[in-house]
Amino acid sequence: MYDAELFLPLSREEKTDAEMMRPSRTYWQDVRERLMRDKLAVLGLLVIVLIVALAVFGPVLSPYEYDAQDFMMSNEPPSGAHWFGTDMFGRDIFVRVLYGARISLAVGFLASFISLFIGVIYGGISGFTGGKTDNIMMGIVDVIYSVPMMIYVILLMVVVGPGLKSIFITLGISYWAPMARIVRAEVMRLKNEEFILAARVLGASPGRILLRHLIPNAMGPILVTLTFSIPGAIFTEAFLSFVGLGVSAPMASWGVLSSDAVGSLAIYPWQLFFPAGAISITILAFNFLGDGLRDALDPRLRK
Amino acid sequence: MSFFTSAGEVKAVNDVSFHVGKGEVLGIVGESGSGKSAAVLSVMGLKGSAGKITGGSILFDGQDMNSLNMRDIRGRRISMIFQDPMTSLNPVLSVKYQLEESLRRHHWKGDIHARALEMLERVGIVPASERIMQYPHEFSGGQRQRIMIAMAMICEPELLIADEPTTALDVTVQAQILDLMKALQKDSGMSVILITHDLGVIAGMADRILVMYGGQVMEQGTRREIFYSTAHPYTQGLLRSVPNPDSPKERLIPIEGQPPDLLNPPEGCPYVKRCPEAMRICLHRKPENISLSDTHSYSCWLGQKGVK
Amino acid sequence: MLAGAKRGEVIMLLKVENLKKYFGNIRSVDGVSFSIQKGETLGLVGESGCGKTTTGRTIIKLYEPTEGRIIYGGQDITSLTPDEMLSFRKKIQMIFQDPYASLNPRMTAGDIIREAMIIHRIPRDEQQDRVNHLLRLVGLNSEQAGRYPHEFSGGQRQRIGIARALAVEPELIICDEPISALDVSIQAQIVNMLEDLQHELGLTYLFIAHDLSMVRHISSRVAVMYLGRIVELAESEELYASPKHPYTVSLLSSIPIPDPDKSDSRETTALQGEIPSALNPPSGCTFHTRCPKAKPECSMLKTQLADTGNGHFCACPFV
Amino acid sequence: MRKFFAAVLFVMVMSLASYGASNEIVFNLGADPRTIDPALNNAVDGNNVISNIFEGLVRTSFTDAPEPALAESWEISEDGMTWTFHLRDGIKWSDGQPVTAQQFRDGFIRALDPETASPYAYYAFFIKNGEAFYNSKAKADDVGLSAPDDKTFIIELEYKNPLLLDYLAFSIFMPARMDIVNESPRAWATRPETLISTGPFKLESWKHGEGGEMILVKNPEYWEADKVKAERLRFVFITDENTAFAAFRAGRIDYMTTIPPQMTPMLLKRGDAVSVPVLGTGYCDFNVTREPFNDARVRRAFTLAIDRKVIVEKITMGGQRPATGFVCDVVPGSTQEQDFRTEGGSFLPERADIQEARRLLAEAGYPGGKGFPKVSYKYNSNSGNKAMAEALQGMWKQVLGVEVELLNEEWKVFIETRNRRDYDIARDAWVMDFFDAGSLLELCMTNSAQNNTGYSNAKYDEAMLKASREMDYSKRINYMHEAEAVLMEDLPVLPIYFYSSAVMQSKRVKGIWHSPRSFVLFRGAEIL
Amino acid sequence: MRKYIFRRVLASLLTLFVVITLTFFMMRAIPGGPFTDEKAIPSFVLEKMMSRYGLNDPLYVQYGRYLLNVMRLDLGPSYRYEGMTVNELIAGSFPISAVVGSIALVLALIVGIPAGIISALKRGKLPDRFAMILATLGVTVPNFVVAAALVYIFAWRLGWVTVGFWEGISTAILPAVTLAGYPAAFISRLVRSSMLEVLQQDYIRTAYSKGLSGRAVVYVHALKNAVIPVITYIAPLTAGILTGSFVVEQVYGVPGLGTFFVTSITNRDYTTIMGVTIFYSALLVSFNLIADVCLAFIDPRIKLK
Repeated sequence: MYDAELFLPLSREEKTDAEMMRPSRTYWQDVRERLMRDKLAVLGLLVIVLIVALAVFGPVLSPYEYDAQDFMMSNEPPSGAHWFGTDMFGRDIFVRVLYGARISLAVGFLASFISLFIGVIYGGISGFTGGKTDNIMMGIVDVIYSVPMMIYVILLMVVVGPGLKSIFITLGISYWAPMARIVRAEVMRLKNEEFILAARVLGASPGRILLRHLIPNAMGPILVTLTFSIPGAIFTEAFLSFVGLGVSAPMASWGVLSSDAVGSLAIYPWQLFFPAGAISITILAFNFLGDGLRDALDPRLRK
Repeated sequence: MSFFTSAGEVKAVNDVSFHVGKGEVLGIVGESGSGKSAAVLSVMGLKGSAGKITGGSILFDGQDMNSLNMRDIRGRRISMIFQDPMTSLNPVLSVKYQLEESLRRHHWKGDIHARALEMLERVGIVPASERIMQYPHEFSGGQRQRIMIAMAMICEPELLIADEPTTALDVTVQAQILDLMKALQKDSGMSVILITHDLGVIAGMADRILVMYGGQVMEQGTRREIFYSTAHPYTQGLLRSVPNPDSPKERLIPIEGQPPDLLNPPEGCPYVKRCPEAMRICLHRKPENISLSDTHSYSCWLGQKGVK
Repeated sequence: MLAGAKRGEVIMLLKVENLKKYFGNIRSVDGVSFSIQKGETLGLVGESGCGKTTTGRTIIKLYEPTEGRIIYGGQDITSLTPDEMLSFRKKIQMIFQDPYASLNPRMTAGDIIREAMIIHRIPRDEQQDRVNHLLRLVGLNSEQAGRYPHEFSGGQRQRIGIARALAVEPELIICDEPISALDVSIQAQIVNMLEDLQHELGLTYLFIAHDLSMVRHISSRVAVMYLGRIVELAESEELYASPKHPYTVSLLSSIPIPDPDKSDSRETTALQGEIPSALNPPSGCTFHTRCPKAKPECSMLKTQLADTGNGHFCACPFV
Repeated sequence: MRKFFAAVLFVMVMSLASYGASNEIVFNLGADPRTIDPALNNAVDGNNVISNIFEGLVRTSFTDAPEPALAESWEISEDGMTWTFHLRDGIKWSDGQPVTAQQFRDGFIRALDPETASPYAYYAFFIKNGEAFYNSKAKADDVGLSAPDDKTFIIELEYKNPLLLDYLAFSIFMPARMDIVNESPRAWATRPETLISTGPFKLESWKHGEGGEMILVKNPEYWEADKVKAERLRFVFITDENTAFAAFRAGRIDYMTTIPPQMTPMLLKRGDAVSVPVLGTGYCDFNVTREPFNDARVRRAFTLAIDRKVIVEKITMGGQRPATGFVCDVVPGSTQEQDFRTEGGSFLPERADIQEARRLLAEAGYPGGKGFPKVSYKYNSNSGNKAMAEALQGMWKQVLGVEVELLNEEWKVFIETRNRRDYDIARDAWVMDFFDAGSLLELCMTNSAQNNTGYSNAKYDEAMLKASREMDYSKRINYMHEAEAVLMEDLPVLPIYFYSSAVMQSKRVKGIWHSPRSFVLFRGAEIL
Repeated sequence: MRKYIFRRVLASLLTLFVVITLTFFMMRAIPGGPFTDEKAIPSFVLEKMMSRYGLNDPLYVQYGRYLLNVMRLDLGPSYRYEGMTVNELIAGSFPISAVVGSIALVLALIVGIPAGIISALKRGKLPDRFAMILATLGVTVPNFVVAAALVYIFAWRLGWVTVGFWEGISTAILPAVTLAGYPAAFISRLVRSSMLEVLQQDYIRTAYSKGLSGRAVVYVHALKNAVIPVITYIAPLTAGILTGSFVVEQVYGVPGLGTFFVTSITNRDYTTIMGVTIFYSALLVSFNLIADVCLAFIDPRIKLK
């Protein structure tokens, strides 16, 4: 059975070729592949895309206007003509929910944006600088937690007046505080890692270290906090609209639609069910996507 | 036995057979990823949720371990010491709790506290009655490893598995720990499996040595056989890659290349891509085991070269 | 090579004088002085907690020194501002111990190497070529630039770390235990590479390690540290052949020998106990608590590194 | 820390013990009253309590006319400027002390005393030197009040007041126990120990805030105690309508007006709730001081564009009536036969007059709403107000083609905004203290502090002035009809609906009397 | 330790001072006053009412006076409730909010911790998904909807509970359940992620190697380590829950402190606004401090300095 051929020495090429067998994927390919493997995350993503698409294009397809009143048709249950039924003004709830999506999604995205930009950078600077600066910056966060929101909301309403702008400012004042805390803790944990030291040795500026090294590695907790802050913002918008800071009626966000319908829960439950359901589904979708993304973004999870 | 991870199936250990005699010290040498830890963890039934044994059997004291309740064996008849003493002790539980926990779990007959103190003293943590109340962070790395040893031996096990017990320690402390282990092993007559990548450590400690690579046993034999009549190219490479104490400035001879990716194991010999004497056959066919003596054997096609 | 350096002329690249670094009450580095010549490798050994890593990090100004001077190429860099330091960052670089922790897991190998070039404003069009060049220099191929750290083995990661350090064309590299986390078969590869790079690029190394046999192999001179101080410093052959300080003697005798016969026959003088806390160091000679040759007066002795001839310095007066 | 846990434990034990009494009538008062000090209160909820624990010289009868209470009888001087009241025999405070005429004088003086700062002090300005004393221009002794003996109380007038007896039933005209009041001028009315009263019930306990409650028990010293059947009243503070409704269904509330608006039509239809008319009008203010509502045609166009019938049926839903004029239909007219509204006739249609509204807007220069400036409707944040705003906005858009922006503000901000006239159209409403059209119509007088619109019409002011000086009842009313006609021509206000309350009452109680002035009297109540 | 607490308390006082100052001046900047009402009070009456509370003095005088009173722990009289002091209002309502809040917190912990543990142990499997979806539902539905739905179901339909009346524990359950939703979700997430990290630690393997059962390993070795990050994050949460929620208290008729956070502002009850804000803020910083001290007890590695 002896075959001399088999016992010939291997050439260098044959060895290195063998080494290249492992397929090389980039980080983002890897992230995408892992995200796609997470069924719930994919579902979440699809739902978000669908809701965004509905918010953008849906109203055009509907025969009803969001503010067209028809008192002959008030409080109709869901039917072929009105999929989600009508409210006390006889307005089509389906098209109102679609319009509401625009506001609620805008608020949700905005809250994320604020959390991400102000919260992450603030927390990052606080944690990275440490010492006195950190104490003072965290003291400010404590103050923000403590000062009653309602006071500056009323103040804002007087100074700035109603509209999305005011919602943005209100959220901007307070919505980044939890994120700042979380990021600070993460940065404190990460800042003595060797790869941070390496960047410092190279002469990287603190800003660069923060943006390129610390924050990307704190993405896990950041994403979790983010997905938790979105519902808070959507509910807060309902409160702000009630106080008079939000978009003015008859335009209504999901939060406003829900709070308006709470009173008629017992007799016209669909008026509450659809907008509240829309909130739940969207936030669930964000959570699924956030969870999936968090796992997918971390190459170290692959063992 | 194989492990499952998110990136696919990793063949950690492949057809590994070995035995440990009573009172014997078996050294397992290999690099990271060679499957040496996986092999012994499977003996302990501690593969974590990701691993599962896909074949083979483990006999302990003549009994198939699958038929035994592993939880009663663990910590009682077989116990283990891990690589990193800094992380292997629970930081929020006192040393006393962690020592006595094993005794309580295995229904130690006698004074539990006295036994814990006795063991602590035997590993050289004094004054034991004071220090037993302390928490792991109040001890240095070497002391923690001593506590680990005390914990492992507290129920008088028949087999001690030490997984890189001194890798994380300084040479001076390493020497102390190795001395301690030697002494304890002589006193109790237990068997020891010592896993390490440090040839120096194994040269001083082991009776027999198992050289592993890529999840497979490359060579096994007595200490002298491995060091003085080295058969396998991998073992030879390992021995050559450390500086020669006699001519320390001489250029080192490393093993080129990288360890095999266990996600994508080679069909043939796992060492083929780094072996200076690799042949075509090594790529596709697993070498057979060749016995050189009762105790010495190795797996390499070189031994079959020219054999018809 | 430094401009104007003549063959055989000794150029002091780095001089450290009475360097101290305290963290609160912890005297991590407590008066260390040494110098490194252009092109040589100075080994720095000692047990963990002896202050060798802190020394390295203080020299490269990751920590502000508490006291003492760091003179690089004739210029005092002890109290430079971060901006002034930037040009020295190009000259002094560092390789880290843990190849897993020292690379940002979310950056590609290429990005990691390129970062230094961005910081030091190397024109964009040159960057890719240099990244490829550096990858080849450390034995990787340029196709691997797009891969992420977790896709490399430990040894390959350490090569990326070295390439990163080389990216700014430094003169001095502080190697902080660069091989201790690597497998035996890989250690030799890295050490060989470091040696090759030293010859090719005229590098100078401060090689911090606790693996004494590797230090012996790579270093021209070796300093032994104990509790924040250097206790012995000598040419490496001299130090290994005739260690003077009792600590060095014990340290060397603790090295396990990969040879059963020698190992069995060796008389070991294992040190008792462990390195004391730098928070509360012993009085006098800080080693007296573990010294096999300790005398009563050692606890009151103020030890000083003294030349015993041949450039062999030792801090123990009883040798 | 230990104290805190003790307090927690105490709360848990106490609250377990408190439930179980069914000999009490439970009334949902809504909000926790700010005060029940008769001299200080100016709110409906406070008045609800005061009306049940205090009684003055006269009281409100179950026909809303004043009837003798602590005063048995009274006589009026020839010139009509001096009233002499004779107190009943044996009347006592709830602590058993006798009620004296001097205490009435003390009470009236206290209400007028600038130190007391009573918000309703001006109701007592008909008393001689009352206003002067209030403005520190006269001493207390100068005020036309005297008590020659314990049983006789004399009031001298500054000017005649056709509604004098109605006024005297009002809360600021209660006797005062200065021995108690002087000890804690602000707090005496907050604690059962010091809140000594003269009415059918007395305060037993008061827990503040949302979910709190007030317990009133029968006052055995009350002069008509034998006619009071209810032993115990429990006034609870539940503001959430759904919660209140759930509690009612569970049999925990006997009487309440907090009904979820959406459910009201069904409950009214089934007879589970009844609608009680309330002395009030819901309307909008036009800011007549600026474009475009300085043009009466625009205001009329906006007014006619509203379908009031749809609004009361679909938006307010509590049995309200479409406002066909400004004064609501509960206010009496000049004769017994007809109420003020019927007598005055309809100024506005119940349904929208679309043609006319469009015509007027076109006439004003905005045909089909084209070129109409950007205007807004302001309202204070509240779900009912919001629904109303949306309905109005929809109607204006549909009928006139005008886009009105809706803006809501927090209550006190809104009040200030409206007072400053920083609005185009604003929500407004008024509930009258007395059965007198004047108390509503006077709001639109040029000098009224409540004139939110900036409206000023000399003809209107003159008619109202005449009415206020006229002692002859029917003439007075006719002046007011005159004034209302002027107002409905100019329309600085846009009347929408006349108020009412939907009320739910459990079957186990009867005899609770609900006044259109928005308070509930329990002195005739009983548990079946 | 004592020195540490002293220093922290000092820092907390500074925070409180900033909170007081900010709230004081913002509150005075919003339109409307405590006596603003639809029925305009004649200006001379208003003057009198204001001067009785010293509200006519220059703002800085009022501010100074308020600070002095606060230092004496006197939060002043309520402007909304005649004759009541803010101290009395808080003393009367906080214990009730605290009872409801404590039940909610206990609920959140007994739901959140096991859910977090199970989902960490079964990571990526069905129980994990299930627990996490359930936990997420806790944050997806707004409080006011949950409250309304619970009232509808349990009070209207089933008639199992009474709402609108505070009768102790039995009436505290629904409000507590409503309040517990968010923290339960939050805690289960935290526990899950810290548990996942702890389970990978070497000492867990050590514990298994002793022959301990999975239960003993998880509950003794892992949980104690896993709750450490949880404690840090639930400290501020606890302050929030114990001081009650406006929506929940209104819907269920709980006479708690939460109501005052909103009503005091809408009433422009200046002293009560300040009082509840200071109280909450003090509670917040105290809980942060307590959490840090607790951590030092649980984790011997933490030194307070």
